[in-house]
Amino acid sequence: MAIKDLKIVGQPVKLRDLDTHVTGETVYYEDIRVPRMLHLKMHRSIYPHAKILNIDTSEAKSSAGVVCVLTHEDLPGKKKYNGLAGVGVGPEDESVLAFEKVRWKGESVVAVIAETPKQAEAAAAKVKVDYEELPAVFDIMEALKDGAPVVTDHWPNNHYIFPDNHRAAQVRYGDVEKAFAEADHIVEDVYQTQPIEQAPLETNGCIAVPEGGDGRITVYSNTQGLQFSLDVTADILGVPTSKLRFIGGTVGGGFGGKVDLQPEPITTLAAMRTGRPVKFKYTREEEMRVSSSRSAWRVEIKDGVMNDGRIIARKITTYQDSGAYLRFSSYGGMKHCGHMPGPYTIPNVWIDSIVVFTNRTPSNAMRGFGVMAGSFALEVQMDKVAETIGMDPWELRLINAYREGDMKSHQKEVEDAGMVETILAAAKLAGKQLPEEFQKMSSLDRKAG
Amino acid sequence: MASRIVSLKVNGQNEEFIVGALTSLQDILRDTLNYTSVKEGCRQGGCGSCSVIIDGELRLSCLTPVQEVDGSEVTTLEGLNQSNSIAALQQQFIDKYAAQCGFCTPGMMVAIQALLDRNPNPSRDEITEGLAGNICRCTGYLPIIKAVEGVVAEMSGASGD
Amino acid sequence: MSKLRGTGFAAVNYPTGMHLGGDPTQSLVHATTSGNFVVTMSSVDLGQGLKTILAQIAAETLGVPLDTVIVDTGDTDTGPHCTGTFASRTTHRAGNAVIMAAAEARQAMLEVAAEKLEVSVEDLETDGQGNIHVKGVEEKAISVAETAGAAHFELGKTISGRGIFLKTPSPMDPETGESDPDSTQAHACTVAEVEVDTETGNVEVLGFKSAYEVGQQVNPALVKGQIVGGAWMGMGHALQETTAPYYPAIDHAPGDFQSYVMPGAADMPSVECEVLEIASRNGPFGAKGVGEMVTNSPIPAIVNAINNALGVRITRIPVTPEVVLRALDEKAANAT
Amino acid sequence: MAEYLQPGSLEEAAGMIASHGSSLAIVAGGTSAMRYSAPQAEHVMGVRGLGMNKIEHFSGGLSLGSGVTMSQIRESLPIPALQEAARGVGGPAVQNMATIGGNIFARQPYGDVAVVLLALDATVTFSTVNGEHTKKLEDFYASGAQADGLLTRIDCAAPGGELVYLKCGRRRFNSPTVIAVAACVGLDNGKVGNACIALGGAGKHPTRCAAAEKALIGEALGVASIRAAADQAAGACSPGTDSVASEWYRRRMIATYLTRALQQIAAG
Repeated sequence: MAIKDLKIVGQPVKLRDLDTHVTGETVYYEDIRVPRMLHLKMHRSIYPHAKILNIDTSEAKSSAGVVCVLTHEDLPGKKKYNGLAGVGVGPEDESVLAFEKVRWKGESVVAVIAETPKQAEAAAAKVKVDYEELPAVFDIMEALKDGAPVVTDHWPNNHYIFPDNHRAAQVRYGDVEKAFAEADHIVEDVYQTQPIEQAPLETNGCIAVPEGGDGRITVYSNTQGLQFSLDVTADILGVPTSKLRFIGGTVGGGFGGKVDLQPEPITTLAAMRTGRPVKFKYTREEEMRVSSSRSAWRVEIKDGVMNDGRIIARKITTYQDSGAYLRFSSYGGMKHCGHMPGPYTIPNVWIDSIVVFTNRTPSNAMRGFGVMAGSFALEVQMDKVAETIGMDPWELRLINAYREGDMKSHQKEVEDAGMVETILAAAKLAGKQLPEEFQKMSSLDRKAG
Repeated sequence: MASRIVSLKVNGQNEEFIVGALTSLQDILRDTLNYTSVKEGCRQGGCGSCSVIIDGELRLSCLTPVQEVDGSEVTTLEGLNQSNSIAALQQQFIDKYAAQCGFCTPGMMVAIQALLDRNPNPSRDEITEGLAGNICRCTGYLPIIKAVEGVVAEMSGASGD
Repeated sequence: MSKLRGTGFAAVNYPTGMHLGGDPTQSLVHATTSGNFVVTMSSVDLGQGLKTILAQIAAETLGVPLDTVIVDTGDTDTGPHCTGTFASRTTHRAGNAVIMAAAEARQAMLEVAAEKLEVSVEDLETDGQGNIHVKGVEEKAISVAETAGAAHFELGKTISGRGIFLKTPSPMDPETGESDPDSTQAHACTVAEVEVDTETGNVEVLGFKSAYEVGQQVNPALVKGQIVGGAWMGMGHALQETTAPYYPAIDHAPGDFQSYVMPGAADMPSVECEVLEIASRNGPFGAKGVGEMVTNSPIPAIVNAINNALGVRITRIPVTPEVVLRALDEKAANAT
Repeated sequence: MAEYLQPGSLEEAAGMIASHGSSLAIVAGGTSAMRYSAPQAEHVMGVRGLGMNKIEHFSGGLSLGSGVTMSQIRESLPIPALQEAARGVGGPAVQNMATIGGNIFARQPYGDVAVVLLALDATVTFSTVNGEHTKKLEDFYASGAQADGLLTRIDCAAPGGELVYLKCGRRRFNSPTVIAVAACVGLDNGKVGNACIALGGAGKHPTRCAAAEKALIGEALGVASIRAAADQAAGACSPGTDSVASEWYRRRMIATYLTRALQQIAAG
């Protein structure tokens, strides 16, 4: 169907939930009313790296209102997360409740379920865990050095192992070293981002409700992926997927912060054990310190550039700070590889995208996963290239911007190109005067302009 | 533990509870009275999603001990929904796409109503200062500001845009 | 007090869909007895407006009024599979699934109407107002409601359709990285103007001027919503936001909205934008994903503007006032 | 689970404080206590009903009940510096709740209003089972900000000179405080006769900066004396590091903002 024939698509029709948003009648997961609901609070690790010597829950168990206390010993099935099982990524390096060791400050150790949130919180504070503190590592470059504290035995060198035993997700296209030798200029720099919180206004949470009879559990969740959360929860708890039903779909913001699958498995288990509805909602403090952040990235870029502005080689080494566990960092690392070297056609590209483990809160997806830090690094680098060779930064980008049919470094032809037009439109909006030949440039024709 | 009876008029309705321990007004409104427009974004006083009007004044229900508002009139968005004054603001929010996920919206509506009650003709600075206690992670605030400006323009007889 | 102004810009592209594919979404569409259509999904609306644009896509494909389309999503017992709302994928994946399901339902609807009107399906068209008529002969018509009623109560036929979209998985070659990772690419170019207080290091963003190329917009108002919200979030990322203020140290991690600093309503500058539409080959009606890209271009644009204002090269975010002052100190030290 | 106590009189409140000691948390506006002290306490005493929200004016000076809110300060006090400080505390809802008494006890970097009160050389009055006692706010902070009884009122004279308050934040409204500066300077024949410099975010509590004051008194308020005062303040302060700013940045901002405040006074 041609775009000009559209009647409803393309129209600024009203946002469907707005009528109830403005009256406060939109129903989010925690607005459902369930009788006899219990509340779960987590006892968390106070050290970034420590051996667990003993867990004593006796005082918590006898605390007022407590119905159930869960440790790693109570976990059925495999105990471990494998969020990317569906796409065949990653071994299971993270337990739902820690045992043997804690590897980041805030890691879940003991779940306490009580009649009221306050009772659960008070009892969780009474759990006693004896630790032997271990040396921790927070700096990605330190973590990769010989002799650095090992975060988890799954990754003896503190980095993820990609297929074929590779240290990095990688791109090898052309010959960067040869091109560097031919380049008029070499432009290098290192770019760094820090962990960032998704901060949806509604924190992560769920309510698991036993439906009686056949043992089904309905989980009201604010996950960003309902079946995804159902499958992972069933996998972890070793229950048939037919026993679970997930309800959600109307969520108070996500931004990548609700793909952790942290609340659902333990809450579902608590509901199975107690036979009663259980709610687990992250406090704002947990949302900020415990839920996955956007990871920190270190991006090293080396460009070989000609006097006429053509970038003929780009070598990128990226380190992604995954924190203590993998979660989806390998996916983000690969996506980073697929994104670099940005919207530019460069004939020689070399990329290593490395996932590093540290004793930090595990990181995960956020709006622009794997791409945001790359775009930041590339575009600040492009200004440095322009400055180095004495060229207008707009012209530099337009010269190098990919055109339809160009070959990308991951060996896929460019489709639906629009970078040139977008740059020209922004330049016009900002009043930037470009020479006529640049104004005539087009994504459809490299020779135009 | 000593307990006492607390009486409130919530959205025009007389309510009585027996409370002993420290209890926030938020817990009473959400969990006891089922006024679910009172959102729980942080319970720290930092997001504004639990804003209510107490005796004509904008306050945060999460940081208000219910014992301290004995005898007060409390209005949540459910209460404002019954008034005509909120309708224009609600229509402006719809027209300007001033909500996305909607989780901050009830608190925003209450805070804006309190602002307009105090100052029916706020400047842009007064609007943004009036919104300073309410966090929105989705919209970038501009549509919300436009919605408030739209209401102000309507009330002063000018066009909405 | 010394304030310096600078301008910077950045050009970015952004992939649509989960990296390397393999992320299906399904949709079921059926007519009710009175001619409404229910689109059943298990996709999640995070506030970006998924329910709205799926209704638009369904109505467009079916050729029926928007308000007769009901989107029922969010229950795994009833809604078929959706991988989830992330990776700028739902408009593309769910949108395509809805087109497929709605097209099948439309065909079933036209078959019933053809039987009732005693014409062939090929001769029929919808008017988008709730009627089906013979092409060029508007009087020879039957309403969608009547058609649905007849299907249920006279003919015993269903008016329904099934849809799925899957970009088949494309594994990445471990050596070369060769792969087909994305469905399409959207584009953005943002120009930011800043003012920097060289005594305090404080950066004020004075304005954004941006162009976005997003394929066919399904709902321009919602695209604009993403653009403005994304610009605000990008500004926060560029200047303030982090859970590790002293990275790589883990100390002083914020635990509330006072210590996790984000820009307020008063800090948000104007956002001027132009939206270009270069249709994608495989998106629903040519749409591309837009929700994530909008955060990305403002960040380097702001950093480039700061560097432009100060004549320094800051290469990290967030560019807090302290980062600015330390860069200025270093510049002064190098100058002597 | 904290027991909630509501005394009917100042005497009753003083008695509750005496009998419960450190197991008691006091809630006035709630904005600070409901987050930090009350949830952990065995007993919580609400003092909103005690009517300590009166503002009295006398011969240029002020007597403020400890329950006076930020909004009351913004709306009804004639001292712009105090209004500005109150305006910087939270958003509108917080300003309707937060009290001046709470501000005095707030953990740094909160407590902006107290910085202005310190520059006004205010006194604080406590009610105890043994009667009332009053001390200078400066001495209260110098001795570790320990409450002795119930803080009932804050008194201050009219500013003894030009009073300027400046806050360094991270966003325009409702910003966490990096540092705050209040300077009250009286000029006498072109020279500084009296100077009261108070800093927020410069230590554990709001602090008077005697070193900066000394650098000004007797000097013309000009480039040299302002620089000397700023250097003294930056050297004498002991700011902390938190999520909002580092010790390094705070120290630098103390010099920058004190310079700006004093320049503003010098410019008249």
